[in-house]
Amino acid sequence: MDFFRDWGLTLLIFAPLIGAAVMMAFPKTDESIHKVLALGTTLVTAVIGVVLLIDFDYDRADEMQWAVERNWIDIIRAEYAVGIDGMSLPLLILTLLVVPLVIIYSWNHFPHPHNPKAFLMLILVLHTGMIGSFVARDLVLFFVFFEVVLLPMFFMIAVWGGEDRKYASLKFFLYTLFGSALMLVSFLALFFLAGAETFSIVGLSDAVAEGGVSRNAQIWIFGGMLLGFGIKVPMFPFHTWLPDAHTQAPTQGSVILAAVLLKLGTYGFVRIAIPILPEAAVVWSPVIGALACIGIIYGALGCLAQTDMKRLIAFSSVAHMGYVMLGIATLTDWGINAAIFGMVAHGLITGMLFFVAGSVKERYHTLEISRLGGLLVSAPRMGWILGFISMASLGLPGLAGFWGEFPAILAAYNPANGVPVGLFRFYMVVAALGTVLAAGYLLWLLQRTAMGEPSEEFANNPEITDPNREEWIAWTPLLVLILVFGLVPGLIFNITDPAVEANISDCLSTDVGDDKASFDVGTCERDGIDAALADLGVAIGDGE
Amino acid sequence: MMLNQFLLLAAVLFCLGVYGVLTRRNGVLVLMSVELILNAVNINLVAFGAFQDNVVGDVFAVFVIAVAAAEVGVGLAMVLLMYRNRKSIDFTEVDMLKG
Amino acid sequence: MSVLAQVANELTSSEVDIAQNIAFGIIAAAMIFSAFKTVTTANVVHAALYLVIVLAGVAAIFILLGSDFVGATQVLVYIGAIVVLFLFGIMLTKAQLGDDETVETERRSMGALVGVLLLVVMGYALVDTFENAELEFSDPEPIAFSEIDVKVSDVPTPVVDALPDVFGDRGGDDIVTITGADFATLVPEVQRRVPGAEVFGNNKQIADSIFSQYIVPFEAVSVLLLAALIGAIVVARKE
Amino acid sequence: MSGLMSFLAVEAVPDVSFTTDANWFLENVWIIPLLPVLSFFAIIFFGKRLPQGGAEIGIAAVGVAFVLAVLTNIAWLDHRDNFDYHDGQTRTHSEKHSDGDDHASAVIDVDGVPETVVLSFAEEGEDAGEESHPSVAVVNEMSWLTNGGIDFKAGTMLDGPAALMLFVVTLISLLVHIYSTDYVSGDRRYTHFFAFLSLFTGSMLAYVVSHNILQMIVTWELVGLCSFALIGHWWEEKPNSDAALKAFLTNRVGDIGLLVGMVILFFSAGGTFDVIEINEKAVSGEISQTALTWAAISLTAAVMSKSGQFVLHTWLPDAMAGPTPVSALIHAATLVVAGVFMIARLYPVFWYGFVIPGSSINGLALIGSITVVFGGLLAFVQNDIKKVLAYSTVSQLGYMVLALGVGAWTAAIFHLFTHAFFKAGLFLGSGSVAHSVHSFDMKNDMGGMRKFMPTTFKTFIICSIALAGVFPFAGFWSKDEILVGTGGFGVGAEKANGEYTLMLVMGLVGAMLTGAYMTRCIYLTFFGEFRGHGHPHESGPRITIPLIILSVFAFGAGFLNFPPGFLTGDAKKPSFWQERFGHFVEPLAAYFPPISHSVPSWWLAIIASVIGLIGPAIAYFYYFVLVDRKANETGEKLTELPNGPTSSIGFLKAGHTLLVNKYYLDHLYQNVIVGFTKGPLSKAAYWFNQNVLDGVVDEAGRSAERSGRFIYRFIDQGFIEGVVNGSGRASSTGGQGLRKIQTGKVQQYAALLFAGATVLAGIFMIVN
Repeated sequence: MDFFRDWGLTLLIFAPLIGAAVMMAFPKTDESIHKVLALGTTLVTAVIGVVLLIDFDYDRADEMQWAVERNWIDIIRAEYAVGIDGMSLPLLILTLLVVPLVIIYSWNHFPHPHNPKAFLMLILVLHTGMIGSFVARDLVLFFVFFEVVLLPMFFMIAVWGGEDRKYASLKFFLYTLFGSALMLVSFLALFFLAGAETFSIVGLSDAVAEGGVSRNAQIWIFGGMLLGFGIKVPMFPFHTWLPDAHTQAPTQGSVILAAVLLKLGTYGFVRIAIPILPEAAVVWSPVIGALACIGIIYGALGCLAQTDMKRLIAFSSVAHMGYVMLGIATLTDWGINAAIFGMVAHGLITGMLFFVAGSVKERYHTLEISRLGGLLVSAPRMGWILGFISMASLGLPGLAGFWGEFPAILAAYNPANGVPVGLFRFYMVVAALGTVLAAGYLLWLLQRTAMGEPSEEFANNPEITDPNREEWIAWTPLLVLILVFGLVPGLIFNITDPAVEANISDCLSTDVGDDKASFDVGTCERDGIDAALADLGVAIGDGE
Repeated sequence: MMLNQFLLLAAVLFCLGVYGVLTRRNGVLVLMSVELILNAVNINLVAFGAFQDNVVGDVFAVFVIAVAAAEVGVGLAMVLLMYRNRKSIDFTEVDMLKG
Repeated sequence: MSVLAQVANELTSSEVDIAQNIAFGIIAAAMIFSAFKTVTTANVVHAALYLVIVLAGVAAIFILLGSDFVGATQVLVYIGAIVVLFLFGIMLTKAQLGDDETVETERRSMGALVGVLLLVVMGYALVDTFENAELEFSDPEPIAFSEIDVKVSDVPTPVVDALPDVFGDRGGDDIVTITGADFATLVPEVQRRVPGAEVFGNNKQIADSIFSQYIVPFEAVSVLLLAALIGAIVVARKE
Repeated sequence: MSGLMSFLAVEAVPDVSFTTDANWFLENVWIIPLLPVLSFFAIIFFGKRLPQGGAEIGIAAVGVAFVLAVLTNIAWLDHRDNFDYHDGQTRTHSEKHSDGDDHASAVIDVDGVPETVVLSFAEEGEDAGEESHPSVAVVNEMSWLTNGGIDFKAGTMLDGPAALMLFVVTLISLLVHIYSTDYVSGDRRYTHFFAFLSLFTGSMLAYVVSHNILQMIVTWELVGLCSFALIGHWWEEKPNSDAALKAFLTNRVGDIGLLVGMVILFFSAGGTFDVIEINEKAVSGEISQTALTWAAISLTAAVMSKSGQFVLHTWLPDAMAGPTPVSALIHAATLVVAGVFMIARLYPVFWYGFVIPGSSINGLALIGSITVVFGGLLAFVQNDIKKVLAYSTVSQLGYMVLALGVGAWTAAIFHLFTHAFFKAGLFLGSGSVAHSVHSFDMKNDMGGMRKFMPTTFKTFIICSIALAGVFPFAGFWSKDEILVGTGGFGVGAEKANGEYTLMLVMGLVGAMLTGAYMTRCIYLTFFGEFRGHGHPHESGPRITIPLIILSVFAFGAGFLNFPPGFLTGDAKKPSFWQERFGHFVEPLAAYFPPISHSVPSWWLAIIASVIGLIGPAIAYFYYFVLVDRKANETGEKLTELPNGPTSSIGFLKAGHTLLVNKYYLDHLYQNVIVGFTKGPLSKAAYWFNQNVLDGVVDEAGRSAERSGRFIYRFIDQGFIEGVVNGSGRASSTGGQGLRKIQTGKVQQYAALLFAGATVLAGIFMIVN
């Protein structure tokens, strides 16, 4: 175990790169070697993930474990600092799970123009970037991995994508690059202004807490990060790259994009932006909350207008990430726990939805909703799976999606000190309204694709079959996890909660309010409720 | 001697090299300009090595020379190939990267 | 013993400095002129020949900076091999001998603009950053010394001053013996003025570095060279 | 204000509200919901391979659950009467209330000595020994999730209402399972049907034993999901999937209220989901009046959608698209009573939130009373036998909500209990008829069925009489108790919780309507000439036996709760065989508000019975006399008079049209709200997305590219004497969109690269 404690994360980060390098040595005609190599590499990372899960000390989930710190680029004080705590563990494990499944799914499903070697190598490079982003504890390191992710994804869309792939990939690339440029500027500004001579997150956080950065500067820096991370999330109104990228990307790309890449943005908020700049977070939170709520409603309306299944799912991501952002905007334990849960749940569910959409496309050669129909007749199991994940996606309790939504709504009722309460209660109602719209578009999708009789065009088409072996292998873990996390949400909440408390509540309570915002019972609490209700302009008689 | 005089010399060489790369049509001349750039880099390396009083700069300068040799070899091979295929080594006609 | 070190033996440091600066000025002027001609001349062969001057100048600069080994390598590899390759390239592509106005593109102004901009930015940055940085050459470490008999008249004054025991009471003898023990008592600056002391440049250190600390890059470069060799053959051969 | 005075007589309640130390059955009640849930998975995965297609698993699981539920109930009876409390743990409400005087229920110091006000209810109404044996919930919990550093539990909470619901749900579900083996035999998705039937049962069982509101939300939604799956069981036909969608979405609308209400409760109770804790804090006044009111209003919205209360009831009749056994299960024991059960569960919230005691009108009671009448009226214009029953359910649910709204908690739960049996009987009976004639259309495909299906006919009649509330059938007792509980016109002596005269009137009107539409339904189905095709015959034993069992309950269930003073004894003091139901079901703990029980009134019972018979009498006259005579005269198979009042009298005609169109509510929802959201609104949003947001992005890209090209040209033309030659022009005119920058010229790329690097470096220098 000691070996893993020292080397585990480093191994995890670089194993995919090594795998890619080995693959380079084989000619591209040996497809099976490449598949085995790529799968083997990701399985190795998955095994390390299992070891991590076993070795992880859940009682100390608030501390960095398997932590490593080495000098890296002395001249700019960047360190190679990695580690895992309760906040990043679920996301890391999600990554380690999804990528092997994507490769298994790809086994016989390589999109045009085929070329498994290049495709799998890109996935492996992507894997390194994603793992690195979740374990980095140094801003420069984080930034490097954050950017590493960009290029493979760009090529995946640009080479293996749909008809309009060039436009979509360029838009994706430029948009996110624009975001990361702002992010980098924010990081640099933070580095120079804080004067802490370090890029480590904790170090910067301390430096800011000690008053190293003026309040105005903090707000501006947070604004930069908001744009940078917000584009990645994507947050309304920076989401327009997403539907195009998703629609044009190959299935595997869509799955990884939805399951992991979008989380980099939200993860950035909870790991970097808020802990370092809590004061600015409080200032910005009404804005984030408003954008989140607009995103929820707007994404749902966008879904209702879609005629393409994949595009609909892409828009639903905007709505779902809205809940995550709303949770983050509350700056409370509940909200941020909900956000992390929401990230994992969205990863599993939307990843699954894209898988199914990809398989539907492969069978029907179209995703035009009006032409589909009767999936439950033609391929009953596939139809049931679609029904199951639609339910999960609309936030049905008992499935994973609910635990991302409800606690976020709950937290919005009572946000952190300093955040306008009345406004957030309004957000809460809007978000609750969003659940209805979510049910609307997902069930409508389900009705039009799965229910009814198949159209003449596709009736008795032998191509339309139930999931094959690879699909079952790739999907089963996701489906099982959606159910398990739905029934036992403690599996994630119990891990994230101590870390969230350590990272966010603590810095908020020291910087912003006198005491922890979320759960204090007592007179002030109740006065707060009454006052806020009164704020809403409704006076209620005593009934006497 | 001042460090800067070497660095400025290198900068001038570098910029001349860049100018050459950007303006020359003939493939061989472009490669020559690249050599100018590489040499500018080498001067910098060696000057900094002397400035820091160690041999790292020298070592890397040697590596750069080796790499430059490889680069010229491959580059000229490509120019030859291009010449054979198109009967011209005019870089402005090379626009296969066009999107 | 390098030429420069020998010159240096004779001169005081400020004298050396002036000499070096003069040398530098001449070399630099030649280099810049030649480089300019390389990138502007219309004659391809001339360009190659101007390039030779630049490369030689670079080698001279290396020597001026005390890196004899790199300088030697520069001459061997660049002037000896690469330029020849270029000439072959020129001939094989049947370039027009003599002036050829088509070698220049129409984007000269753009290139000039970029180049000048780059120069301004870099120049400003350099001047700003290294305004007062001076080069001080540490003395190369002497690596070996065996007992030697020298003529007193040949020995520079600092050595005589530093070894009063040897030179002080010699009884009019014209030849004295400097032992290894005597030599070891001297500070390095004086040591290298002792006639016959085997004072080298930094070649030994370079060798040490390459084969210990930088062994991996070294191996990588060797593989790269091999790859380039094979690659060049593959690319250039006729189908 | 005499009513208020009597209301103030609060009873002694123990300090402990729950215990974890009780009979094994009471502690391990989680097994009961678990069995059907496990059966769901077993059927899904293995059902198709079994000889009975999975039905046997479902029946076995629900059967065992039923046996356990019975044992649990027996254990509960024992617990209720014999649980031994530790000494010195009784505390009075007055003590608790002394610091929370923002409630209407605050103690008024009548004689200056508070203790005198603290008259024990037991002293007045129950055996003296009862005082120390109030109903105490049995709680069994385990850690579920941690959030904000607090460990939240999941678990079961068993008290009177929960135990009762376990019994009702398992019994009805078992009967429905057995019935379904015949009814849906040969169905294309037989196995799935049983799987979801099991899950449905399991979710509802889990719902009733939920220990916290979070669990309630989860199971509440699961119940909704199962109803979605079952209503849309035959999803090949679009109307069925439409109905399923409508049911789910309408419930989702109500769920906004559920979520908001629960969130308000969570925070106002100081960060707890625990039902008992929330209730206790509501009772003790720790939760402010404002918060309670908002929570109650929000939760009422949820109840309105789930329990089909007026304006959000429209999904319920459409839900008849599902198979009949499902309708029976939904309407009798599961989905729709979930809302009623929630009010009962969180009663203190509503009690104080709506200020029920001592008032004469409140939101809950008003919604209930409107639903009673409006739902009943709609039943008159339905031709589909199941829709008649569906609107009947709407109307009966209105009674329950009304009862809860006026403070007659026990009456509401009792009505829920009796209604479960006769409504299940009616639905299954209608299914039996439809199974035989292959249609639900009373007017075109039924008539004279009594000759073909005697058993179904008899059980249907019994259940109808019970529904109409005729003495001594089950419906009579529960309906009467509700009417008394309203305290309208001062009935119920001074023990009513308020004076809800309007509710009483509406309740009476509802009783009249109930009898009338059931008479119409029976005539159209069972009397007259057979108007359908084929040869109908009586259903098999797997259908008739459940019907017989249910009709027995429909007849006898009311005897469980004889009003005090019935036949013998004092009306204020129930004897050992009176009001048993209330005794065992009603919690008497700190988490329950101090409700009082109206004193039964003979006069009201008689008047209600008479009114309740007027309706059927008119209907009888119309159908059995007028229509029958006309039919005999003309020799046609008539179902209505050709020139009946609804087609000849103007305002009746208008009313008829209004009813046929279901008050135009569906138009409002479907065409206006849904249509607008799905059509113009979403299209507008998408247009905004594509043209404005995306337009901005694209425009930014394009203008960047344009300005780049402009500068490029400017430099080109400004610095070179000469003209931009061909390649230059090609680079400036090639391609579309952002691709145009890519000219493919290596050197141009290099120039851009260097220029970019230079600019960046320059910026960096200036910044630095």
